[in-house]
Order: sequence, then structure tokens, then C-alpha cells
Amino acid sequence: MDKKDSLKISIPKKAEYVSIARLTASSVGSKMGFNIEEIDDIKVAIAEACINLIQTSPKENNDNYEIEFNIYKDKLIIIVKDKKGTFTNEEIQKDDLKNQESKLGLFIIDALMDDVEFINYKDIGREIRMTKRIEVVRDGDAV
Amino acid sequence: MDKKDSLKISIPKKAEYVSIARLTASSVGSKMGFNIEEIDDIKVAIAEACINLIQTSPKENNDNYEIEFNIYKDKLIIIVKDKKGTFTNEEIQKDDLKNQESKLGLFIIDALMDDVEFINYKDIGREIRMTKRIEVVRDGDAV
Amino acid sequence: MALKLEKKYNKDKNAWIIKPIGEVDIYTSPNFKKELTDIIKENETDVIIDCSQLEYIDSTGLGVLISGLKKIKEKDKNIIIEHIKPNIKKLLDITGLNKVFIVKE
Amino acid sequence: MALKLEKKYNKDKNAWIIKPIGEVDIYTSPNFKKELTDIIKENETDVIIDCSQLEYIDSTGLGVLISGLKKIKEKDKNIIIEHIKPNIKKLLDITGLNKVFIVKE
Ligand SMILES: Nc1ncnc2c1ncn2[C@@H]1O[C@H](COP(=O)(O)OP(=O)(O)O)[C@@H](O)[C@H]1O
Ligand SMILES: Nc1ncnc2c1ncn2[C@@H]1O[C@H](COP(=O)(O)OP(=O)(O)O)[C@@H](O)[C@H]1O
Repeated sequence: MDKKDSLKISIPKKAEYVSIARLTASSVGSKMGFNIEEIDDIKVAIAEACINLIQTSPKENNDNYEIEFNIYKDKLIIIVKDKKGTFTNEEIQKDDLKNQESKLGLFIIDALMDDVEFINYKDIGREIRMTKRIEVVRDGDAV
Repeated sequence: MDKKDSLKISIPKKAEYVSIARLTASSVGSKMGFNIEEIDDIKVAIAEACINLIQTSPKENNDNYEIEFNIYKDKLIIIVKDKKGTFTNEEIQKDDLKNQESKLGLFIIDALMDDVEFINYKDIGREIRMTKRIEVVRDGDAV
Repeated sequence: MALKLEKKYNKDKNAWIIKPIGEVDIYTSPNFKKELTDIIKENETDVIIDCSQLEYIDSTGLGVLISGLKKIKEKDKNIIIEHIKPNIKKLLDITGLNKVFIVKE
Repeated sequence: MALKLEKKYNKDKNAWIIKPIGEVDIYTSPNFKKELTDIIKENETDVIIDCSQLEYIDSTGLGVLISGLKKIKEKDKNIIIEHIKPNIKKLLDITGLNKVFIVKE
């Protein structure tokens, strides 16, 4: 299915701004016609992706990170990306994660989204790519 | 005063997405500690800037436009920008505007923000730059 | 948030009442314009806009009101704006439209 | 939205009750952690988390609960989670924490 629209936000790697990512996700999700529970899933998952990225980012990398909302008729693909850094296996494998909280975050993302990938790009950073499909295509309050 | 943080959103030039700009503005404003009426002013002004830019953009330019929120301790500078195009005098001078609605929009922005500029950049587009100052520096619910 | 429009005829006042619920903005104002224009075209009465549940209006929505006013004045009738909230009153004051419309708070 | 924390001692239940109002997220959980840790350190009672007004919790907030549980178990006391909303129940189910905590809906 063709992509219809794309929205991007770029936010500081600080705890206090994660709520803006959640808010935007919720607004995009509602425009696309996801139901309330699905919108909540998307909000929760995007927050966990932001937390993961903020917490695995080296202190000296204080560039903003980006969230891309790619809107299709039947699905939403959200990409949370940092232009620097790489994920280590440590950081993305639930089974051998030492950090309890990160493990919880990954469990949550996996359970709430239909598809999740952690991707490292040589020299140009890393991203968490999550897909949520619309099971029944409904009319949102817009789009 | 030094800039603290910067947030950016990039949105399709379509009517249905202006509400996302309003929502983000309201969230940033509340984090900065603006009061409810000031937050409303910012929301209303940013929407008028988006409307102006969408409506003066040539049909063939359907790239996303960008909104930058530059957060200072004592003020918020919002830049609504399009990477293509130029404003004509027609479009930005309230007194000889033929289009009634655009005139209203400019009146509103001028009244609600402390400082407003329309800027054309040779070959790299145009922007509306608006400043809202915090009269009393308060603690927001974050930042 | 979207816009809902309720309309009904009030016999006592011999006026059509339109009640916009939600937001009249760049996205919803085309629909608002269509409804208002239809009511003005099909009737010979005043039109009351009941703004008690209008949360937000932008310049495109104000433009619809102005264009409605022009059409209704041709029939020697009027648009009356009722029960507006302070945030919307503020916009009418800023734009000078408080002097153009009959506004009751 | 921010987080407000109410805490009081309940004599009947011989337990401290903490009531988080709002959101326990990456921004507010450090403060939640401090409050919970202090209560556990200073008392020898169970702790009830009254979640009737907890709208949202993320992994950092769940982490605070887990770390509190570890500390309170060293004193042979427990954390009881009460009145949770469905969206938060769902997260406890997903993470398996429903089996680790005493959860009353
Ligand atoms: N400050 C204002 N901004 C916009 N419109 C106003 C203002 N004050 C009054 N109006 C009224 O709006 C209506 C439409 O304006 P007009 O200039 O005739 O529009 P047009 O030229 O597009 O037909 C007029 O009745 C005008 O008086
Ligand atoms: N699915 C789960 N995800 C995270 N923690 C869980 C899960 N199920 C149970 N727990 C509990 O969380 C608590 C802390 O886990 P633990 O691995 O001991 O943390 P750490 O290694 O950081 O001390 C343990 O009581 C563990 O059983």
C-alpha cells in the first residue's frame, strides 16, 4: 500500500519531552482511525522506544533524536532514530538483558506492536522501527 | 539569554494536520510555564501561521513544512517555515490584503504574539517567526 | 477534535439556530460553510449561532461567518452570535468583528 | 501531565498507602522512587499502592515498583497494588509482573 503522509518530530534527549512524543502519537493514531485501545498501545510503545534510545545514548551525544510517523491506509510505521550510535546485542536482546527496566520496555513494545526491528546503520546511526496495523479500516476524525 | 532546547516538527501541508501543530505548541507552552491564557494565545497564533503558509503555498509544492520551537528561559520563538517559495507583499500586508480571511489571520497573530516577522530567504524558502515572552518566570510542570 | 453541527428552527424567535460543537478550523470550516450557506439560502429568517460548545475558531471559520453575514444581509436578515466563550470573544475583539456581528455572551 | 503523590498511614490495615495521581513516567519516576524508598526504609509495614488515579506508568515506573519490592521483601513485608485501571493491568500482564506483585483490581 502506498504511503500517504509522513510526519516527523525532532526532540531533545531529555525525560521531560517524552510526553510530547506520546501526545503526537496519540493524535496521529486518532486521525488514522485506530480505536482507543490501539491508540493507547501506540502511545505506550513509542514512549518505551524513546526511553530505550535516551537511556542507551552515550552522555556526550546530546543531539536531538527523531521520530517519524509514516502513515499508510492500513498501518502506521513509527521510526524512532538517533543519527549517532549503534545498539549492542546487550541492549536489544530481552533474554540476556541485565537491566530490569530495559527488559520490561522491550517486552512491552513487542507485545503492543505488530512488528518491531532494531536497526544499526553503519556510521549514520540507529533506529527502532515499529509497525501497528489497522485491523478494521475505519474513518478517523481526519486524514 | 541562551537557548535551552529546540523541538522541530515537520508536517504535511494539509488542513487536517494543523491540529497537531496546535497540540505540540500547547504542550511546549505548558512545559515552559506559560499560563493558560498565554498557552491559548500561542496555539491560536501558530495555527494562523500554519494556515497562512498552507494557503499561500503554490499547489505544486507539496513538501512538508516545518515548525521549530526554540525554548529560552524567558521566551519561546516559534518558526513556521517552508523550504520553498517567497511571501509577496500582497500576502503579508494587512492593509492592502484582498483576502478577508488572511487579513484576519494576520491581525490575530500580531495581537497575540510579542514579535512577528515574515522573512524571505533567497532560494531557500520563507518563514514566519513569532516570539512570545514569559512575563513572570514560573516553573512549568517540566523543563 | 472534530466538529459536530446541530441545527433547529426556533419558532418563538423565528430564527434558525446552528450549534457548532467542537472546533471550527481550517479542516472543519468547509463543512460549516456549506451548512451555513444552505440554511441562509433556504430560509428567510435570522440565524443564531449558539457558541456555547464552540471551543475554538480560526480565521477560516471567522471567514465563513463574514461570508454568511454578507449573504444574509442581502435578505435583510441578520446573524446573531450567542453564548461565546472568552477565548472566542477575544478573537472577535482583536479582529473588530465584535462591531460587525451582533454578539451576545 | 505531572505526578502528585499522596501518602498516609492506615491503622486498620497497618500499612502505608501511597497514591500516585497522574503519570509515573521517565520524567516523574525518580521522585516516585525516592518517596517509595523512604517509606520502606522508615517503616516496618506493608505498602499499598492505590492506583485509582494512576493514569499511566512506563517501564521506569515499573522498575521503581520492582526495586521497592526487593527492598520490602528483605523486611518480610509486601507491596500490594490496588484499584488499577485496565490499561495498567495490561502492562502488568505483558511483563509478568502480575505474578510478582499482589494485585487487586
Ligand atoms: N477588522 C476586520 N477584519 C476583517 N473584516 C472586518 C473587520 N472589521 C470589519 N470587517 C467586516 O468584514 C466584512 C467583509 O469585509 P470586506 O472587506 O467587504 O470583504 P471582501 O472585500 O472580501 O468582500 C465587512 O462587513 C467588513 O466590514
Ligand atoms: N517478565 C518480567 N520482567 C521483569 N521482571 C520480572 C518479570 N517477571 C518477574 N520479574 C521480577 O522482577 C524482579 C527483579 O528481577 P531481577 O532479575 O532479580 O532484577 P535484577 O537482576 O536487576 O536484580 C524479580 O523478582 C523478578 O522475578
